[in-house]
Amino acid sequence: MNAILFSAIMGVVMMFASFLVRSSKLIRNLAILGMLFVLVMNVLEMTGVFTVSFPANDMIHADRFSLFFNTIAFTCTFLFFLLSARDMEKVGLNYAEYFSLIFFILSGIALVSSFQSLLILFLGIEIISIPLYILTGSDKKNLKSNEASLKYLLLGAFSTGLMLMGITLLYGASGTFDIYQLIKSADKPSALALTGLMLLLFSMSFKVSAAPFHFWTPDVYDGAPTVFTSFMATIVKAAAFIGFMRLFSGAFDSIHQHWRLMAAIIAALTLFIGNITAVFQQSVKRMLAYSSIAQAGFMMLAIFSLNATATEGLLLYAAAYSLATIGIFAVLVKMKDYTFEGFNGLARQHPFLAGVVTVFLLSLAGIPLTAGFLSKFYLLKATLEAGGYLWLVIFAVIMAVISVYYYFRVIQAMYFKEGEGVVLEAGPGFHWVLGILAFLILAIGIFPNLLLYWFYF
Amino acid sequence: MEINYYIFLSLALFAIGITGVLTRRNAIIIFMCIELMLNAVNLLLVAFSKMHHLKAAAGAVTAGTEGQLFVFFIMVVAAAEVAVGLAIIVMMYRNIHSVDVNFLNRLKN
Amino acid sequence: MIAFLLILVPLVAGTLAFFLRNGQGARGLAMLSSLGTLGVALAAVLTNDAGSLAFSAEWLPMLGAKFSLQADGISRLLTLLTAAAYPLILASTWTHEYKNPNRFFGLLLLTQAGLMGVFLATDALLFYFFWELALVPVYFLCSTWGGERRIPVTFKFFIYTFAGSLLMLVGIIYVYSKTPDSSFAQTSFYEAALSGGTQSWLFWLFFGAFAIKMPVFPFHTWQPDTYEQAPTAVTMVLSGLMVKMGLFAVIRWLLPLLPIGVNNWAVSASFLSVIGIIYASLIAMRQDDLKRLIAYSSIAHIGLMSLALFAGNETGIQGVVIQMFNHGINIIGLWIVVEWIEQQFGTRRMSELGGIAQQAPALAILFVIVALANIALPLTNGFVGEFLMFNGVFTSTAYDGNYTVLGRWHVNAAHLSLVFAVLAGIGIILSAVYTLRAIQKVLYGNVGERTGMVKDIRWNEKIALIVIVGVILVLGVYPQPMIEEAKQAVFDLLKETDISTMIKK
Amino acid sequence: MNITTILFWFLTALALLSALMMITRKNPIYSVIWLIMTFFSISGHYLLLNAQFLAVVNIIVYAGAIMVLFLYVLMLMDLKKDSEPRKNKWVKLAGAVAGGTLLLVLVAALKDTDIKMDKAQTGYGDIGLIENLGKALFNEYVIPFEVSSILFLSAMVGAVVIGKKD
Amino acid sequence: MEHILQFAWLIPLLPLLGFLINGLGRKWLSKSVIATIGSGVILASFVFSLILFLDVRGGQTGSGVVHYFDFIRVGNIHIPFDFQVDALSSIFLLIITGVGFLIHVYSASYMHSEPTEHYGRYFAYLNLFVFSMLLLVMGANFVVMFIGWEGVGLCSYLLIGFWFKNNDYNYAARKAFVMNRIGDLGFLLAVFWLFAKVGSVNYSDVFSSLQTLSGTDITIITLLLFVGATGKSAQIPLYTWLPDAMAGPTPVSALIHAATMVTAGIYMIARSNVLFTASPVTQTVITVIGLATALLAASIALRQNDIKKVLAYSTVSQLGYMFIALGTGAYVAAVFHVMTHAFFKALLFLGSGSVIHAMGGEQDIRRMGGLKGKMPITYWTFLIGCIAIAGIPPFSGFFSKDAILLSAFTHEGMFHQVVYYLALGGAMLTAFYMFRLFFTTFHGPFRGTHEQEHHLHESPAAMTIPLVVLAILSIVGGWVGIPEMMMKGGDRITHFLATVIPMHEGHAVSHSTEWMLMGTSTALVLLMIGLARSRYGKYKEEKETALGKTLGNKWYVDELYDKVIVHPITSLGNWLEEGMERTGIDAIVNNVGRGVQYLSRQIRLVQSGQVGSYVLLMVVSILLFFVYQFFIKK
Repeated sequence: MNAILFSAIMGVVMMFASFLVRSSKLIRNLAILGMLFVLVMNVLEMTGVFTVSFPANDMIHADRFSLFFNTIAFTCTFLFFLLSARDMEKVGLNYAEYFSLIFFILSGIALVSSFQSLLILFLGIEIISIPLYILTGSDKKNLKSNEASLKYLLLGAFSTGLMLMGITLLYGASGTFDIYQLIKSADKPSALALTGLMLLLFSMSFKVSAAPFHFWTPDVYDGAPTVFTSFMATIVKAAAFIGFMRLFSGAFDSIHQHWRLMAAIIAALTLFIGNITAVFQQSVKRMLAYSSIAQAGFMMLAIFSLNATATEGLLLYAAAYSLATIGIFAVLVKMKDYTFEGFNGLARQHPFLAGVVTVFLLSLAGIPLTAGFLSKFYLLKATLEAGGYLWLVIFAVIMAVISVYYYFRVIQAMYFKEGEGVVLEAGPGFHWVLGILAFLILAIGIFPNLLLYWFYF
Repeated sequence: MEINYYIFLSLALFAIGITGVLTRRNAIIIFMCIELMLNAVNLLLVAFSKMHHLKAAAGAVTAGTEGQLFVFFIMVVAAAEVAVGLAIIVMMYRNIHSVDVNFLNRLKN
Repeated sequence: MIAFLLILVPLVAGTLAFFLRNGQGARGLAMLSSLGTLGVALAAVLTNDAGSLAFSAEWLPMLGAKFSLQADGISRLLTLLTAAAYPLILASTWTHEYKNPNRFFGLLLLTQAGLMGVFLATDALLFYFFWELALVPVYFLCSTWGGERRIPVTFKFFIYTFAGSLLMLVGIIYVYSKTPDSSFAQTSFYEAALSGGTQSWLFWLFFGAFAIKMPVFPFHTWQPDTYEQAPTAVTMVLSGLMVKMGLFAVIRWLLPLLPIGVNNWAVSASFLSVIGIIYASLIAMRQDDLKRLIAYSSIAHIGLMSLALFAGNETGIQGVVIQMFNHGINIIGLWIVVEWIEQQFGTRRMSELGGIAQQAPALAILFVIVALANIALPLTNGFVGEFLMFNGVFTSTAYDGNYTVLGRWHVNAAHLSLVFAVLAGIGIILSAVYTLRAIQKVLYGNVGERTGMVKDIRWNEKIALIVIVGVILVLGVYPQPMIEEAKQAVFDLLKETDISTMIKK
Repeated sequence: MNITTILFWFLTALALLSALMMITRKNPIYSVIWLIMTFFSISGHYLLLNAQFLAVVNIIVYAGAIMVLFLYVLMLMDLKKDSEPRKNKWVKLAGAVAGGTLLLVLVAALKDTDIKMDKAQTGYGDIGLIENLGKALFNEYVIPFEVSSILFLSAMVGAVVIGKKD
Repeated sequence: MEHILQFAWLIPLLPLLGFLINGLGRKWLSKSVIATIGSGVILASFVFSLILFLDVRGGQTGSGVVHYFDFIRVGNIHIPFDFQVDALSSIFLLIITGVGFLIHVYSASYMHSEPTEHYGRYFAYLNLFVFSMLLLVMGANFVVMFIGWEGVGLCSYLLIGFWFKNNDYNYAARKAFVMNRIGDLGFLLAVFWLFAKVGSVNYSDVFSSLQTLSGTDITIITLLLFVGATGKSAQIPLYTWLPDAMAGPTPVSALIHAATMVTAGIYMIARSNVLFTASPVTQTVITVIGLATALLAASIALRQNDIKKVLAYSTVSQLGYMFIALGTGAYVAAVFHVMTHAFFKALLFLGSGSVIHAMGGEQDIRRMGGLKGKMPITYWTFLIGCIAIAGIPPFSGFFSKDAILLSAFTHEGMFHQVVYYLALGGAMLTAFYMFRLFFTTFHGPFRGTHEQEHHLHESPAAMTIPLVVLAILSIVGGWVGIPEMMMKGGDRITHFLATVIPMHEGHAVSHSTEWMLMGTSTALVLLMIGLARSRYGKYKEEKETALGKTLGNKWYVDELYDKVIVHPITSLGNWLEEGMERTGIDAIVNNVGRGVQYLSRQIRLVQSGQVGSYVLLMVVSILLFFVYQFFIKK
């Protein structure tokens, strides 16, 4: 519970900093240090050294799964700050507020990763969503940013409505909001509970941008300022998945045969739409938006299978996907031109950047030796273990092949095409952090134990 | 009252809200329709809360409270959401002088 | 430890090469490393110490995957081929200038490490890792240093093979889930409880990947383009070594893994192989571009090897094992010639060549010998392998059941072996047709505009070709040591594939 | 037919009617008024269910604060009556059909649940009183309550970010 | 006498050494050194062969099998690298090395105008050929024989295309190799069949396990072997390469395409006579094919004007005779004819080479004539050759041909009677076209250019000495096979070969009948010579008749093959690449990619940018899910 508390506190601190501190450098450093502090606090809780506990009345339960995910998410955010904090300054004038909002989001993420009551899930998701609406629209003069923000708001609120109806129906059926008591027997659930379950499935699918509830994703990711897209598409999406996983494995695992096919269809549809649509995109940013849908399709496989492998796989996937995507976005922010042509000749001008981006792309495409491969591997394995859905596995694999097409277009542009590859200036620190990201991806790809070890011990 | 009536009423309001979202183009109206959906949920929650209270064992005097408290939190969230939402709509209006969602079409494909 | 060194040396050297500023230094490092690897591979062939040929380390304990390597006879031959091919490739392209040579040689060495891993891994997951590791550097090599259409062509190649390997991954995971001890170890895989029906569909997941890699008709269409567009050094790696991955994978990961599946599909796979032989040979006959000609010729040869693999008897598989080695050596020889021709004349079109034999007799002689090995003339290494493979096909009992052709003719299994052998034999005849045609068009006839002023091959190409020709002749006259090397491994393999004695029906 | 039943049906009819009016009025101001009307009728239901606290909060927060905010924004923008251009009637029809069908399907799905004969306690039962809710809120539900403060803080910061002039 | 056999490997090894020395040192060695080495190794081989032959004749070599090393040993396949020197192979060894040596000597002079490098190459090839041929003959199993079998094919290819600047020659070389390969496939399949049924390909194992083989198996194996033989020995349908093979240097034609290589098929069948005897079907097939080839080739030879082409068709025809002999079970006669044919055909080719040499490369007999006076040695030796081939006693050809005809005659039944008469007719044709060639070339007026006339000269000694030696052999070579009827203790060759080819007591015809047959054939042959002299003694243009044209164009067989086989295959190749590969398989692969792109373009339109449509789509999806879950799913 350290995570919830301290990130909220950091949010408040940054809020005050917005009018107490003028120097943006100081704000940035404060935020980075604060992030580190929150991260450390979470690790301390995970290792059992220091915990601020408050009476949660079985509404919040910070178990290893959630703490471990928090660590991943906070580490990613920390790296994200190191890489992109400077670029946030260019979005608008409210530098400290952005950090403040991000800290609040992290607080929400910690809630979502550790809820036990649907009430907390709801609050957590709203705490994540509302600042995101703001961040999406933070480039106030930019019409695209405005538009994205409004679309996100309307669609997000709509899905909140669906989710609440679902929660209500479940409450009607069970009389409780505790996820472990929602479903009491493995028999066929009542129509009320089933409807509630489905509505929750749909609204959570919306949050993780799974098809056919994904429509907001490309527009919002495309319209939002790129730094925030990076954050949204990675850490937030991963958190939504963790909440999804927690909800469904906690509440609905016993009746999975009643909704498994729907999850499979959603997963397949997500994979299909994400991958296929990404093929034709001209802008790397929008391609990455679709790619994030495609990756969500893979993560849906974890929701579909709901077994031990799936849990590990989802954590691994969250880490792998977030690290790689943050890295790519960090470079993308520095680019002048967001189209594929903008990457032409990058390898000649900036071999290091091109190299690390290649690692990130290979990881996203799921090539062995990178974290992306093992995480995909885990999820495929989980799906096969779930049994009976071989077609889904094969379909996912075929879609993974298609994903190679658009990821490698970037590689082709960087390495094999002639061009300028204009990149705005970036300090050596930037390169170092990118290098660390790439190293992490490779390290996890070869020895996933490095990561999963912490999950078990 | 039989709980079914509340379920149907609330579903009807919910569906009306969805229909409103589908048929209107004014962002503010759409937003209002969403509020209607939330209210439908609230009503149902309260009804369920009272149902569970009735069903609960004699000693459980607080049975059903959680439902009503949930409604309270929904209202809290709705208020916050409306605040932010209207701010965004106003920002939008400042830029394009319209709240018609059909004009939101720069981002597509 | 030896087994591990085979991977480690190129891996380390390849990584180092990236950091070298000096191009010639990178080349030297590559040469040094590949000679070192060759030494290790020779040691592997010569040693009797079984312990040093195996290597095992913890890797992913919770998945049951180990970093385990094992060099059995077949692996040893293939690692030796890989190790021997590299110095030849490097020597023959010694004077070729590449831009960013450090990257070129680094990637080349990484590819070697991947290949070695594929041939050595006894853990399915590890095998898959290396399988892909070998592919990725090749993608960069071809796309960066290839010909005009390199980017789309290489991309197609990459996606095609990647699709195959991902399907194989599904198969691997599935088999893994059926292993008794949830392990990726080869031995556990062989013991996986798979019903006949399961094996039948699993077969295609695995064979699909391997067939694309080999490539077997009709999965071959990436290959001529890729060979044509890739830089010749990489083409050598691709055709000499990489296609062997597919064949080797069938030997280690298909035949013993899914014996019933193999039994069910042997006829279909053999048919594809045979069609491939004839088909590729006929197309090769009309090629004008030397690279494409050799590419199609390679498809035909691979078709024969895959045919013999599914014959499922000792002769056939021994033949394949030997032929894998020989084909690798021979085709590298052919590419050296092509590379020289392209460097000299700026064209690979046979119609623009001719009369080279007058100007470059040394090349002519060496080329002719290599080409003769390519058409399996006795006393060249090609003959031994093809002879055994044919024999294996001819005496095969792997073809089950009765078939009705066009609703009229009833063919039973016994006749199929004959049909296959005869059809494949026609392929041999055709191979003579197109190979000799190439020799004639390139070497003989009168000198043309382009071929008038030409010097003979240089020392580096000469050395490489002489070594190759030496191997061709020595192994052609006395192939027995090579057979002995693989004998035990083939024997063990056949024990695993013998479905009559199997419990896991 | 006791008074509770009569009130229930009246409030139900009123709520549905005003909701329908809300989504069909061209003039946004009317829509707001009808929505407030809906809220009032829902509050009436709350009272019927003896959820006094929520009934009051609903009036104060929703009908009062939130709807006033809406009204305020609408007036600020000075949207003309016909400022909303005519939407394609096929799209409208599709929307209505989709919404209607959804209702039909949900009702059909939920009409035969195992709790359909259960009753919601109307007219009595004291859990909806401020005292009881307050106790629960500040004991068991204090954590969500505090958490909602984070929500408000973030909404506040957000409103500042959006509203502040650059 | 194991110790002598142990050195049998020297016989092929010496030519191999010669090949290596000449091949590698061709740039540094002088022509005389090259020629000395090239011929010397063959001579040495000949000496060794002679020693072996004498040992074999003395019966000192036992089975004659000597083991060197295991070539291949896999599972149940065991192929030793063994040699077998017995009566049959020793005869062939003598022919190969003996005639080979003479031709080497002849070549040393004939090829002297070549540049040193090519001179060296020539001798290297020639030595390699001898090596391969020796391997073929000495192998103790079918695989070693096959090694030599393909090896000689290769050398033939290399030597036909020796003048590689000429693309026609190259084409001829390729044609020869490919046609041989077709036959080789049959051979190879026979080998596999043997492996499958017998489990071994050693001659001793195969022949001793005759009882275990079913009749069908034997027939199939022998037929497949015969297919191999038709390729190598230029029988229908694979004979067309041999006339084209005349593109090579004339000594090559003499050695490879007349004396040795083309007789490999006869050697092989004679070697496996046990098998062939056991299959009457195959024997009939062989007889028919042999007869057809003999007649067809002879008819074509009637109207050829290229001196070497005539000889080539004559070779094909004579090979046909040998196959008739094989088909009728007269293996000894076949081998005998191989020997005599080697002498006189080598002689004729070398003689023609001498003529061509003198004529400055001219090969068309219509431009020759009247060479009799200018080149006496060539003239006389050529005449001897012609008489020998025509079959006039006591020249060698007479005895061998007579043995063949006799064997056909001695068989009962209509079929063999027809064979006999047709073969006799063929012999008459042989006499006619050979003397047509002879008279046109050497008699009548000279019809060449002035320069040619000016340059006409007798060839140097290195060329004429082999001619003379061969001429002598052409006369006396047949005497080893003089029928017992004529000479007590005659027919020594049959007795000598008895260890390999069992003597069978066929229907011995009465001596009077045999005399009569000989007399008839001799008379008929003489008649034909007379006819030829009257027609061609003084040169005059041949009239263009339809038949003549057909014969001149070789019955249009090449064109037929082109239409029926070559053309369809190339068009099939074209279609496969254009129709199948490009627009079929590859198009499918590419279209999958394009399909994905197309799909991408279409699906992205769903992302219309309109919030309303997004919500609608979501609601409809939800609807569908509900409908499915509650109303469809059971």
